[in-house]
Amino acid sequence: MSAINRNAQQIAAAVVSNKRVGQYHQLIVNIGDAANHCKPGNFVAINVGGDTSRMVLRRAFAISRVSANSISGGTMELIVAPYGQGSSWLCSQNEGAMLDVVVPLGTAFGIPTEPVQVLLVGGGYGSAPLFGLAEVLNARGCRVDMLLGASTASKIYAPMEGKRSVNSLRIYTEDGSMGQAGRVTDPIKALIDDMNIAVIYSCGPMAMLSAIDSLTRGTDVIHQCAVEESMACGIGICMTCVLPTMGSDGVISMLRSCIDGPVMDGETVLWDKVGKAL
Amino acid sequence: MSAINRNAQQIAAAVVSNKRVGQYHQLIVNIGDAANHCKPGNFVAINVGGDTSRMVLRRAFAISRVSANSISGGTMELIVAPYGQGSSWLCSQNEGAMLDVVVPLGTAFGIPTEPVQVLLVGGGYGSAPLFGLAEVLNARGCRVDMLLGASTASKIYAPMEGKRSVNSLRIYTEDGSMGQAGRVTDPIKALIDDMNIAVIYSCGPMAMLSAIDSLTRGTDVIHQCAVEESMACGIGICMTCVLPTMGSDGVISMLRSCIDGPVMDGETVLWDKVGKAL
Amino acid sequence: MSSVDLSTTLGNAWFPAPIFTASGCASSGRELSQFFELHSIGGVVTKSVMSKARHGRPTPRMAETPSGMLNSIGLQGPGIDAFLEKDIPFLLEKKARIIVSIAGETVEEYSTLARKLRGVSGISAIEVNISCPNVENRGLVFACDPEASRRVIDGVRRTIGGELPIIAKLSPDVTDLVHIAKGVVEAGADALALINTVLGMVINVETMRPQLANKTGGLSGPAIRPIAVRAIYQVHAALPKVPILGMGGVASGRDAFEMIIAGASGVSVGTASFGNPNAIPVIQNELRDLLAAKGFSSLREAIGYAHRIEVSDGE
Amino acid sequence: MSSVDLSTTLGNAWFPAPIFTASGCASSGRELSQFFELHSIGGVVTKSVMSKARHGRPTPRMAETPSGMLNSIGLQGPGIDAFLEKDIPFLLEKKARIIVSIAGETVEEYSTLARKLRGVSGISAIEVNISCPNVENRGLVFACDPEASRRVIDGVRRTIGGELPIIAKLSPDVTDLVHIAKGVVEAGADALALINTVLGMVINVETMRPQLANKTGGLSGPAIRPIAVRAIYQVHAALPKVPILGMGGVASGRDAFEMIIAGASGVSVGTASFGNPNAIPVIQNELRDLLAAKGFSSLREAIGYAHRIEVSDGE
Ligand SMILES: Cc1cc2nc3c(=O)[nH]c(=O)nc-3n(C[C@H](O)[C@H](O)[C@H](O)COP(=O)(O)OP(=O)(O)OC[C@H]3O[C@@H](n4cnc5c(N)ncnc54)[C@H](O)[C@@H]3O)c2cc1C
Ligand SMILES: Cc1cc2nc3c(=O)[nH]c(=O)nc-3n(C[C@H](O)[C@H](O)[C@H](O)COP(=O)(O)OP(=O)(O)OC[C@H]3O[C@@H](n4cnc5c(N)ncnc54)[C@H](O)[C@@H]3O)c2cc1C
Ligand SMILES: Cc1cc2nc3c(=O)[nH]c(=O)nc-3n(C[C@H](O)[C@H](O)[C@H](O)COP(=O)(O)O)c2cc1C
Ligand SMILES: Cc1cc2nc3c(=O)[nH]c(=O)nc-3n(C[C@H](O)[C@H](O)[C@H](O)COP(=O)(O)O)c2cc1C
Ligand code: FES
Ligand code: FES
Repeated sequence: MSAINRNAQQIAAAVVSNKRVGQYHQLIVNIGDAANHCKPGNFVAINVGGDTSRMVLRRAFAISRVSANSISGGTMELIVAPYGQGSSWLCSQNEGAMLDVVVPLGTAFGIPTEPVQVLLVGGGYGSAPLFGLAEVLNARGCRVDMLLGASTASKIYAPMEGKRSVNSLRIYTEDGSMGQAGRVTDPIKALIDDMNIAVIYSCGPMAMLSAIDSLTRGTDVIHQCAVEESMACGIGICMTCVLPTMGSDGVISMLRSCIDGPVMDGETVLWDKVGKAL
Repeated sequence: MSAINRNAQQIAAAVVSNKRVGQYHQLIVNIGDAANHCKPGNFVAINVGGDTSRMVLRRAFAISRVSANSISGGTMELIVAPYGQGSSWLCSQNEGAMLDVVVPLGTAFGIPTEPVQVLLVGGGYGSAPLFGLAEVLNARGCRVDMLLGASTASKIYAPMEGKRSVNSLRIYTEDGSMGQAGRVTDPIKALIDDMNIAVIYSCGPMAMLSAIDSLTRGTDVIHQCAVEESMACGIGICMTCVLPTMGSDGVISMLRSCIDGPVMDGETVLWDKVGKAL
Repeated sequence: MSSVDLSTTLGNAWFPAPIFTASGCASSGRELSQFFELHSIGGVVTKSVMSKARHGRPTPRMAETPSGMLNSIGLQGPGIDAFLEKDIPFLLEKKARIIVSIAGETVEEYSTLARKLRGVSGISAIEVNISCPNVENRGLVFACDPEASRRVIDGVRRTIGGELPIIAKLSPDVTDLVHIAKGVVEAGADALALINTVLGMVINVETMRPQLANKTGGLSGPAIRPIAVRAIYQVHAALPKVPILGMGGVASGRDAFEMIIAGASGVSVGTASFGNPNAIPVIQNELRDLLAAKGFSSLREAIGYAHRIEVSDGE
Repeated sequence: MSSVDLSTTLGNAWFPAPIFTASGCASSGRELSQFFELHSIGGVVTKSVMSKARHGRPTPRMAETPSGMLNSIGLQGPGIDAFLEKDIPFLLEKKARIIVSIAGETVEEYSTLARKLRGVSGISAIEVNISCPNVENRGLVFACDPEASRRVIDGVRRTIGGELPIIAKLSPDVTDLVHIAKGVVEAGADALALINTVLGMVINVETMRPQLANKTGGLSGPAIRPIAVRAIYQVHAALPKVPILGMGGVASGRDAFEMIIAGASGVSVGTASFGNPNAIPVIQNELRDLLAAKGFSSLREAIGYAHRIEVSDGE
């Protein structure tokens, strides 16, 4: 029995709602029973552009949250930034539109078996999967603190209901238009030193993940990060999405971030080798 | 001043309505003032597939009728068969959708200055431009008889209101599911012999036009036919849409059916050379 | 389900169905076996394997292009020994037919790989990917050099002996494809795989630098299908008895049918699987239906059917 | 409107703007002048003219493909005499800059055409379309044969004298484009036009025969843009001083910018005008805005900008 993407299915999924939230779109998509298999950290791959599209590749999106008990069947929530042609197309799909979705894909955040203290760090739409994760951690009895950052206020995604599962939430914007002015990574060092943080969960731009790694490397803090590399297939067959990593055995390999990720142990990633020849 | 497509404009045009009629879709499109320049026989070229389409070429459609006095501005009517990917896309566009249209293009049917007797022959969606033409001829005092043919009933396009401008209308279907069983060209010989027909106007498949030509060639009957060749540009710049013709001076040339047509004098076309090397 | 005989042959290898994965577009097979049964399709063409393990090229390794994509993976892989140890047993367990793709940097490396494969049972054919830079000749791609292409195939043929069919995979980036095809067939190829990717480049307008770390990459997907169909048609016209494994932009049963009537005996699907993990079985079913609708009772009757004009020209 | 200097040069010909029609994609110019002022763009590259009038190939002459199209027109045209009599005066009246494209079946025919053009005033440059079958050498396309390419350009250079810039238009269907480019530059070409269409085929699955009457045709449109960008980048890297007129699938200001930073001094737009009669002025405006947004004060600064890594590699 193959262990890779064991629960992945390709399904025709209806858009339940599409709402603008700041610079993002919050999409609720009906994925039926597949919702039961989605774990925080998993992502979906969606066809974009319709039947006569010139875009031949799927786009990957982190699953923000799933809700299995909705009337119409299980739903998932995506937070999409209308960036290029594929994401813009997705953001233009209204209620009732049918999407071709492969779900769930990739690794999930590891959940501690003990009720430890954890820190969640999100950059831009990277906060999306953290709220679903916070719920799970909260249910495990963990203390959950969250830091969110972005260049400007409209790029902060922090829904009201999401805040219920976190013990504290601090927001940083580079232009100071919301929360504190500065970077989301600025306070981490002090937090590690002052508090008894066991795990940092992070999701956001690669530069942010790498910066967090440089703070946790060599410490006892585990860094679980959700990486984002260009992906052609999302299911492990194209080898475009690789990241240089070193296993605990010292062996260096180019791991596929779609099946050995997106959630990876930050310490295994050779951050300074990303985009360089090995 | 250039005479080619003198009135052609590229406009963003809203779909006013889209109705299924048999196997066709009747589309009403708002083209504003451009409607004033459209003559029976002219066609439009429409972008298909939207912003991220893999279809790089426009599709040509005969203008069925225009109405200049609608509330929302001038409109045109198209009769579209959902055949391949482009026409199917067009048939899926609903009220309010915006189309990128170049209009009007090509030659128009020549209208006799005298109130003569004329025969209109349409095959399949080829009947579309004939109803607008019939109105004009009728207004000139011509006696207008019409023959429409198709393989089967659902491919006959013959709207109620269109029939007002014709003195008689006979329908032929190959499977006999509507009107008489047989081909629309079957009765033409007898009609030419029995009646005093000055002009035959035709629009439909090339085989039909060619068959009519073989009946009118050498007679006094003028044959004005609207041809349909594969067109890449519709505006005269690509040379893909050519038809072999012989002018009255005996000179053979490959004429562009998009700007020297679609309406051509049937007698000038070298029907048996179509698709052959000259 | 219509009853069309879909079986086909490439050299003396028989396959119950004509749709294959494309080399480098199905990884080890494990990843797709989550979506469909590997034994239900023609076979799995494995990613090109080299003698040693390789990390491949740095990222970014891909760029999407209109109706296509560029890739530059640089033949990342575990090397032949690990491949034989891990991937072949898995595919055999899944009852997949296996075509092993090999790649080398020298004529000698190809022969070495062939030697390792000689004794392995359960392999249907070897695909020789000669679109690799020849380190012994200024990095000139083997497939772009008629003489080097011949020597690679000749070396593999001698090593492997007469049994296992050799499929030479050619690059379209040449002035005279038929010339190269004739050369490798003379050197011992039983079949041809047409086409590998077309050399291309995308420049990122944000960074104003080539998007791929390797600058250039291979163009694949529907954008190149007309080039692939032309290549298959031309080579089939010149070498009507040499079976062709066609590929390049196939994304539907219609596309596979187009290649088959152009002259392909089988069709590999690469990029389409990235857009749709179920592409291969879907394409195979659509092809079956299309063959039936066109009145063919077997795939074989359809191979090269678009050439029939020339044939009747002689009457 | 942003104030970027859009002027450019190809050899000693100066143009106020960098976007041109592509040969064969603007007919005589009359047809497009209904949509925009011909003098507002870089210039009109006329359809390739031969010495005699030609009917061209039978229809169908086109097929749409994913993000592209195939064409096979067969150089239908009025012949050089009628062209000079009718088309040139019209373009001059419209104050368009004119690049005359010529095509021949023999080396001699190209020289004959050049002789006819020598005395004509108001022409900015000659584009020599060498993607034509050489009747003296088994129909082998000139552009695929380094020696024949050189001889054509050499003949035109000798005939035309030293004044009028010669732009040699090359085919991408070759193993070694840089080699061909170097040859024609040595033979006297002042600039290169890259790329002509890529040889392709579409089979009509209804008729089960090639869709085009001529079977094969030239692939153009966005599908081939990555091939064109690669060609421009490669040739600019090898011959940085030779100006390039880039083309192949340009449909937006972004695409034109991509070619310019790859090394093109000007950009021709072909297929995009079929989909949008206003494509050329739209692209030119988008390019101007993009150059401004990127901080370039002139087009010239941007030419070849994507190569700057190599330059600083030496530091
Ligand atoms: C695991 C994962 C999770 C993601 N989660 C989200 C999310 O929750 N919300 C969201 O808005 N976006 C997310 N993205 C990015 C998203 O997949 C798209 O890449 C992005 O929306 C841009 O696509 P486009 O079609 O708009 O742009 P284009 O420029 O048209 O994209 C062209 C190609 O480049 C790739 N690409 C472009 N930008 C990126 C990028 N930043 N990262 C990776 N590939 C890129 C695309 O996938 C595509 O193949 C995620 C990406 C990955 C890999
Ligand atoms: C002057 C003119 C008037 C027309 N009027 C009408 C009309 O009133 N109603 C209508 O339904 N259709 C009309 N057509 C045909 C229409 O333009 C489309 O070609 C047809 O709808 C098929 O396009 P597609 O995208 O669905 O098919 P596809 O197969 O995707 O088309 C691919 C390409 O082939 C060309 N093509 C395919 N079939 C034809 C055809 N029969 N004739 C010419 N080109 C073809 C297309 O234009 C396109 O470039 C007309 C064509 C011309 C030239
Ligand atoms: C990501 C990727 C990796 C590839 N790797 C290989 C390879 O290792 N060996 C090989 O012979 N071809 C390789 N190819 C080429 C494909 O096998 C195929 O020839 C080409 O992609 C055209 O088919 P397609 O358009 O269906 O993808 C690769 C293609 C892609 C897109
Ligand atoms: C219909 C058509 C006709 C063409 N005719 C010529 C020609 O006569 N001479 C020539 O040098 N190139 C000709 N070309 C090639 C174009 O000039 C151009 O090199 C090619 O189409 C790539 O650019 P595009 O993708 O912008 O069309 C033709 C292209 C098309 C599509
Ligand atoms: S995206 Fe294809 S292997 Fe990861
Ligand atoms: S369609 Fe382009 S010239 Fe007629």
